[in-house]
Amino acid sequence: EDKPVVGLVMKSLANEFFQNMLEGAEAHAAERGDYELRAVGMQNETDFESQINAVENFITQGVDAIVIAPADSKAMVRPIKKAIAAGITVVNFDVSLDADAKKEQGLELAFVGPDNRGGAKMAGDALAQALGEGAKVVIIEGNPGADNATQRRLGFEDSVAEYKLDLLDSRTAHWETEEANQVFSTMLTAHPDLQGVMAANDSMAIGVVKALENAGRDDILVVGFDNVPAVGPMIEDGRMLATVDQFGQKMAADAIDLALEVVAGGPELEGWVKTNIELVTKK
Amino acid sequence: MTDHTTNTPNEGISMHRVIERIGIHNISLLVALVGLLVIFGVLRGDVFFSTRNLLNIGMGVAILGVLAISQTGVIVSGGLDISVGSIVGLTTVATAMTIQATDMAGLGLLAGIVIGGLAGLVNGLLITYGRINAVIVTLGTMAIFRGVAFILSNGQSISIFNDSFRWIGTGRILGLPAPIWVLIAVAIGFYTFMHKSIVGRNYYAIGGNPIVARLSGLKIPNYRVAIYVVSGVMAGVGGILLAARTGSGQPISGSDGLELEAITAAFLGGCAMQGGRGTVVGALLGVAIIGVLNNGMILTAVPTFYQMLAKGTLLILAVFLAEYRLNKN
Amino acid sequence: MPQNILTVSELKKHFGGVRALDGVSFSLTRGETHALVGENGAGKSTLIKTLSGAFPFDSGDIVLDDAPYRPDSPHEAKARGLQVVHQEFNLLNHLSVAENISIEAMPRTRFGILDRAEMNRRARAALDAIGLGDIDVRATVQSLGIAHRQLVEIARALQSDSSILILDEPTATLTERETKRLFDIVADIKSRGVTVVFVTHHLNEVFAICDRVTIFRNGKTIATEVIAETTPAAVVRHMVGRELATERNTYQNRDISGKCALSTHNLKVASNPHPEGLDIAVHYGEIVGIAGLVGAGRTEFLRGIFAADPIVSGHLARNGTPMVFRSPRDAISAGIAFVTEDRKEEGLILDMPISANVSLANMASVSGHGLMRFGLERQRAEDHRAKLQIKCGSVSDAASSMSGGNQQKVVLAKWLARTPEVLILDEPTRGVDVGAKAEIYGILRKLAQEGAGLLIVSSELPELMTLCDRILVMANHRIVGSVSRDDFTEEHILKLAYGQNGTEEGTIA
Amino acid sequence: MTTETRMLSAPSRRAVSVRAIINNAGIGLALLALILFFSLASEFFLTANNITNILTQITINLILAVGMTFVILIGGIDLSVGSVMAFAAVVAGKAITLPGLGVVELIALACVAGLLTGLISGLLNGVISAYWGLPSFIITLGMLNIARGAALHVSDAQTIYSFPFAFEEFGSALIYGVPVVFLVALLITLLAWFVLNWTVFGRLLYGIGNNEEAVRLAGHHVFWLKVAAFTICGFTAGIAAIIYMARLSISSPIAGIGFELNAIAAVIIGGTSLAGGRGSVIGTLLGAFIIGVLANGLILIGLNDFMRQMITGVVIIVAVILDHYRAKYSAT
Ligand SMILES: Nc1ncnc2c1ncn2[C@@H]1O[C@H](COP(=O)(O)OP(=O)(O)OP(=O)(O)O)[C@@H](O)[C@H]1O
Ligand SMILES: Nc1ncnc2c1ncn2[C@@H]1O[C@H](COP(=O)(O)OP(=O)(O)OP(=O)(O)O)[C@@H](O)[C@H]1O
Ligand SMILES: O[C@@H]1[C@H](O)[C@H](O)CO[C@H]1O
Ligand SMILES: [Mg+2]
Ligand SMILES: [Mg+2]
Repeated sequence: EDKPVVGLVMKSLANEFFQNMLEGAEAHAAERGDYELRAVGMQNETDFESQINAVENFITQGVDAIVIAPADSKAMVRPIKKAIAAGITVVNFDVSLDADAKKEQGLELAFVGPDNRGGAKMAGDALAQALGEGAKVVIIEGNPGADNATQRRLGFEDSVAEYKLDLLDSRTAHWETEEANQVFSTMLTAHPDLQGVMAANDSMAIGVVKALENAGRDDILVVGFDNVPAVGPMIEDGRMLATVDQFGQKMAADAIDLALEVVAGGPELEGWVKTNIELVTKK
Repeated sequence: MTDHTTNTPNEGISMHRVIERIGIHNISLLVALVGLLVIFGVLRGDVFFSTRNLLNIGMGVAILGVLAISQTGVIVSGGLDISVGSIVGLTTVATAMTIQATDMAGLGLLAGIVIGGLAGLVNGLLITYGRINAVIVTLGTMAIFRGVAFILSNGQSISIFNDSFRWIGTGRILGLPAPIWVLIAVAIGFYTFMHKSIVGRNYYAIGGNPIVARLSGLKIPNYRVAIYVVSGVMAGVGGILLAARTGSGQPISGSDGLELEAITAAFLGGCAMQGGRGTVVGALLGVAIIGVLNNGMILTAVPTFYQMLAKGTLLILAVFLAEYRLNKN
Repeated sequence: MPQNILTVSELKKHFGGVRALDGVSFSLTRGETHALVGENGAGKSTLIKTLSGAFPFDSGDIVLDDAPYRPDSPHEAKARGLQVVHQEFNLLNHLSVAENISIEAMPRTRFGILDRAEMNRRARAALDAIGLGDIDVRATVQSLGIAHRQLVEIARALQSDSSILILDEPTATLTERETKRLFDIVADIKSRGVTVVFVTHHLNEVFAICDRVTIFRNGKTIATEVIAETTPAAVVRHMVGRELATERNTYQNRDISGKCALSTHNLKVASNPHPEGLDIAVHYGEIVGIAGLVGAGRTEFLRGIFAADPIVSGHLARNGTPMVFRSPRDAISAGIAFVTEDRKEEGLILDMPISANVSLANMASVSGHGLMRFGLERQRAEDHRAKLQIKCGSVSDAASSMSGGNQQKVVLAKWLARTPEVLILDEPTRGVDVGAKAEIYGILRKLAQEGAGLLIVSSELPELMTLCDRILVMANHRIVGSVSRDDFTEEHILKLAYGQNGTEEGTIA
Repeated sequence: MTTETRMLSAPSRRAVSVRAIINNAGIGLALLALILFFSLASEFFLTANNITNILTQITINLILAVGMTFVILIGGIDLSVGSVMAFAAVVAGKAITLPGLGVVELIALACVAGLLTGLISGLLNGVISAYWGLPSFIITLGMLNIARGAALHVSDAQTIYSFPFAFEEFGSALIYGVPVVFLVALLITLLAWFVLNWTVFGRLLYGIGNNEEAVRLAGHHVFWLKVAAFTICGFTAGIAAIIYMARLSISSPIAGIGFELNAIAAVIIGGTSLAGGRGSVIGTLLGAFIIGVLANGLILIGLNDFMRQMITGVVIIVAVILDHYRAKYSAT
């Protein structure tokens, strides 16, 4: 009965990445059996308020730990600080809080998550190598205020620089499929000679692939990020070139494990607990 | 009847009527649309008028068009249906699951239409017999239908591998993509229904003044329920198109403000909030304006924020043209 | 042996605390024309609404064609052969005249599609039958004047075959000429065996066309009389429960040598087809009437003066000083008040309390520093309720809960509350009962006596002839004559209104 | 949508609005029932801490909804409030992070800048829709895009942060457990209630919603009255922006997406008619509470996200059905 309670705060459950993560977390809780999991998500990726509300509600419920993937790297600093002040162990995973904002609020908190910039560069490099130097590419970005979105854009830009690609356009679609579909459809019309697309996550990559199918184009290469189940077949049949697996289920499970260790009296986490990434291409 | 003085007002009235026949409002919308085409044509003449881009626009608005047209029917009757986006999501799931289970495209279509119709029936019954404001009911059912979709699909997207079904989303007839044909069919069907049929006329009566309509002996409850069922079925058609296009059923699809865009197109097209006014042609023009705007904006590659500024301004200008001229007359 | 087609016994219906019908009993024989009369709020319209299925009744019995009758909906009432023209307008303003006329049974083609040509043809025929040759059946109803709307409604009611036709104050918005035509129509359908129920406040109409009359008072039927065996005075006595003082309706000479309160010079409104506008002058203490046929342009002219609609050209002067009114607000601050023609569309805020309606044009008097003083507002409303004998449950009830005539009195109260220097009235006593009419006349006269200038448009010549010092006659947007009190005769005024140049035949309804 | 029953039941809206509270009894009952249910279902629900949470969480929606009530009462709608809030927040955010000014000046400047931004946006909505008689649905939808674009432009699509400490303190300050920001919202609500029920201005707004022509012919400046309603709504979006900043310590150009729908929902649940002319700000308060309590309570009892959405839908419909019966019985 006295099991510790872990509140897991995710982002948009419309994204398969988090759907998948949720399942993984539930399985993990069932498997370990020594803690109680309470998980919440958001309506959409820009709904910061509801994420803050979720944290506040967890404070009220007096959970032992909060494991959170912030929607905005700056906005979530204060509520997290409040949770820590309430004696709750907080683990920040997936999206790192903003370093400056943390410093300013006097908050020290470790980050559990992948090297987003490095990961994006892996995908970008794969694309560049397939297309060759000087190829025309575009980037579809995540939420401007989210640190991992920034890191992934930088990673793609690293590839652009290294392989002297021609970057035609770079726009946000706020991590969402439909928006990416619209944004990219028109990018395609504006730049019919486009050769490659770097999407900052798979949700948006799927939107891009659908747009390509509708336009009847199979000559444009797409890379994504996340390795959600839905892109598996796309990589197999060539509609996508590559994605980066960041092992979302494991990431969440690790973050929970780490949180529980601290709750059980272990040492505070520090710095960056890097999690695994891996380039996924056609086998 | 024969002398000069009596004919003057008469002539005034019939002149007025000639314009009215085409629809002053529609003429103005057409002007707005042509204006947009000219602007984008000049700015991006290279690609804007390419067949591919025009088809892109068409594909982009096919689903929206279906929804905007049926929304026009609902608004004319004095109601509003905010739940259509959710119904689209729900029907993509229902269709995908049916096809996954049976691999029969026809059953998938049936499932989409039946589920859409049932959802609409729920709306209609609650609004008519529960006597609740349509906005509230459909605001509520918007959440409910979305929830049902998630529960059915367990939050996952469901792939559709049936090729004949997917053809609905990607196939072409006479060079035009199938969804555009669907839109054309829906438009013609609704045009006949709203403007040529007796039942359609009665919707204008009910929306224009329900008290009068009742005193004239119309059975308003039946009409009300029916229009929401129609709206649900049309959302089902939208769902089928979406599922066929994306080759999957996704509980989340249709949640990105599709209903708002449909309502916007209807209002742009001349619907009045109070009901009793609005036309199918107007709705189509509204949809075209929105589609061209969205497409042209990205083509001209102005930064996102200027795009939004421009989109907002153009929307206002479009109604300004349409309504102000109307008021002046 | 006349056979009863409809028998109503002990019918009751209440709205909250108001007993609108408190034991109504009467019967209709087949083929008769039966008048219902009674003061404002006596319950006539309520009875008609229950008969037409618009709302249910509490208790009592109705027998229709020897079968019990308790309609759930207007649909059912129509199916049983009852057709009603209600007192308040019931047209769909955005639809065409033809569509309105055919709304109950639209003609269809073989394919079930609306047969527009046939619909227009039927509407044309229906309008021609009641003499409305000059209305375009494809025009929207909102482009019609109020009298035309009334006639369109009557045309609609005549569309379907019914055994009972109920007309609730159909003549309230009609001038003599249309009224006559309506009577011909009534005679015609009566000859076809249809029973006609006819509500009016004009007793002469009752005596002109009805066979019997049932008198209402306070929700009860007081008596049913055979017209041939009674007199107007007897009917009025039943209505008000006392003898009506007649001397109140006589004209009193006043001093009208006062200054010119309001004058127009070449004032032209948009609908005026002529190059030149209108010239009129109203002096302090004077009551000027404007007579004319429906569509003569009187309403538009008044609206132009008040800046309710923009004027095209011409001038307007108050106290001899030229003024430009950009909105009704300007007109009001210049001391003008305007009782509009259509109380439902322009006069009242139906959902708001009676007291709020009374103070609407005079918010300053019931507020201080922008704050409402509700006690004072109610007090003011009570004063007017007493003064105009407004019948209502409480002044905080919604305006929509009053009978038509009482609503009209509230509109009047709204403007009287400003004690205007110039009062413009468009059909001020439409739907007001005889007793109350006398009250209103008294009030208007008193106002003139106290020095105000009054400009009254009315389609009831007797009304103008009782009240006015001078009557201007309008036809086709021109003033075709000015008649002073000594020359007041209906013939004279009507002759002017119909015009001497013989062109008016098409202009008038 | 409601005109039909209007004629038959002839509602008598009382002027003095202590009655409004009674008129809202149906929604109030629904709210009470919810509270009762959640206190039984979750041990946390009635804790002081959670009550504080609920109050904080409804603050912004309540403020937006109060402004929205004005616009809906005159028969309009304002879809732009979410974007205008973001725009105002970004402008205020720029102001409050200006270098070289004292804390007090910064905060004052930010408030003025944010409120003015909201006010001007609302003014524009009002002037454009009232002057040319254009449907506010489209005009404010246009403003939704314009304000969002402006917010992205001004902020260069970046989140603005690093506000004075005192300002952030205000966002989380409590008085006896009641968030100060909620008190601000409550104050605004009371002010609005007062304005709508006790001033001539408020009376005329109701009048316009019912019969604009009658109000015009009675000599009132319908144009300015309508403009004022929209301006108030924009102004409250400005207030919401300041509160948003104080609460979140950031100004995000993508904040407030979809907030207009929540605000409209609160107003409608509170019994204000979309057709205009009928409703009350007390109803809006209750409507905002219903939405807030539901959102909070359903998380507390551990419902998953999709069930939560569904139940929210069901409760809203049921609350309004309840209200319908309340109105029916109190009328007879
Ligand atoms: N919907 C309603 N709600 C409340 N009271 C009503 C309603 N309709 C009518 N009444 C009341 O019922 C009584 C009868 O009204 P009714 O309209 O039948 O009078 P009437 O005889 O037709 O009068 P008028 O000659 O003025 O038209 C009035 O006191 C009126 O205030
Ligand atoms: N909105 C309108 N559009 C077109 N014609 C109109 C409109 N309003 C009125 N008319 C026409 O203008 C003429 C003048 O109407 P007006 O209402 O001023 O006449 P009136 O003398 O006041 O008669 P009454 O009020 O008794 O009908 C009529 O022929 C009428 O049908
Ligand atoms: O890392 C995650 C995923 O990449 C997801 O697709 C969007 O949100 C990010 O935070
Ligand atoms: Mg009556
Ligand atoms: Mg007139």
